[in-house]
Amino acid sequence: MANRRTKVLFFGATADAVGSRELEFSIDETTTANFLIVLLSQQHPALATHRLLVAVNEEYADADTVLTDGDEIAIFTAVSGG
Amino acid sequence: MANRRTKVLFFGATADAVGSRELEFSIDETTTANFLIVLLSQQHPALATHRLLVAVNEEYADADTVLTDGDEIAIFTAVSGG
Amino acid sequence: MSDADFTELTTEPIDITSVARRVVPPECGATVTLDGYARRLTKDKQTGETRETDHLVYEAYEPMAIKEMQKLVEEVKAEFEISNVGIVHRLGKLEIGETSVVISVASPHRRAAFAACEWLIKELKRTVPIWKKEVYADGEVWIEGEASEPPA
Amino acid sequence: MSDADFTELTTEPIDITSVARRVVPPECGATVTLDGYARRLTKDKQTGETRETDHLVYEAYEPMAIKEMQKLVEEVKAEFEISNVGIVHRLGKLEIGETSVVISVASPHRRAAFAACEWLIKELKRTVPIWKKEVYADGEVWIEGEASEPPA
Repeated sequence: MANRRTKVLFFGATADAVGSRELEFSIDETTTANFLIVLLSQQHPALATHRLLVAVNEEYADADTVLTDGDEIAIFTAVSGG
Repeated sequence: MANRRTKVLFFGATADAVGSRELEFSIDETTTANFLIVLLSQQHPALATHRLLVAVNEEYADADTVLTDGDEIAIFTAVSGG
Repeated sequence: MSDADFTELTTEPIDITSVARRVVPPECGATVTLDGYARRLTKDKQTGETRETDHLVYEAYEPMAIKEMQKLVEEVKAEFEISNVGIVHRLGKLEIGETSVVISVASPHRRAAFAACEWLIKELKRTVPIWKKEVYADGEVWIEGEASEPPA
Repeated sequence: MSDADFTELTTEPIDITSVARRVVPPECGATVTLDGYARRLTKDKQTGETRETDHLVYEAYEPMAIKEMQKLVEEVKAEFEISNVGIVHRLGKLEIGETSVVISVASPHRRAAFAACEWLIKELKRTVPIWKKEVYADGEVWIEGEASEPPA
């Protein structure tokens, strides 16, 4: 149980909102991406002003996905390349 | 009536067929582009092996168009630019 | 044709980037560009055989070709919601891989730019008096277009 | 993806011509290229006001962006009869007028190239994790896309 960790990446508007491009979190076997978003939104209310998308290990994922040890999460706004 | 003349231009396959890029013809008030094509085809049978298009004064025209003094005719094959 | 549109014939190599850039008005965010180029392998339409081309030669009835290209620009701007159009066609001898034609369309809406560019190349191949000669190791032939009657 | 396809992110200026040329196989005679570029004037979607941009900054989740672009190439080649595809997206700071993205599609049939290129830019804007920041004289804003739910 101990030492499960997940890396969370931020880009663009979400990086500005949390003031960081990468954070690490301890997780347990029930932690979801959405749980981390709620946690982060409490510390950084600007984050909650955006509609957020989630990727787990470089693939789009549902925010309810349960995370596992070593996962790389990314939290970002709707993409605007092109 | 005298001295009505028309310039006839050839391009690509038609220039090769008649061995010239430009010829001048005397015309009367009934001369059509088609008449010139028939005349030229007798002298240069290779011309008759092509389906020919006609332009009069830089505009597509019917081969039956009656020519007038000073007209610039062009006789060429279906275009193949691009 | 507005001042921002252009139709040109050139015997110099064509740079796609600069054609695409010249059609851009400040409010547009995208251009669609068609470029054709001299290809090495062509299929004979009668025999179905593949021939290897050494180089191409393009020839135009220049003043009429410019007029016909300008007509296409007028028509496409009347028909589609686009900003600017540029058409540049190469003439003379082209080595394999060199650009023969570039058509660029700038538009506030991508869809119109794609549709307009596609229409322009189709019509250019049908109406603009330019001819292509394919030169092979053992001969050459002036390619004749597919139009079955004079363009309207 | 075949060896002739490519998906790249670069902080260097993009040359449209060279992207268009790289997708060309010997049997194809035309490429269709979409290029987007940094525009000076943009319209605010909420207020409808026109704003003047000083420059742009593009940022990507790079490994995922490459993966998503590669998926688009796989999909478009399964769906359309095309030969090769190249996608290059610029990252970092872009001055006004600089190219942000180039998508080139080579195809034996023009129609498929137009359709495939149009599909690719639509999907790239929807799925590839790249973000654009518009920097004005008096502020800046990260643009958020229109996707109302995560890409499937």
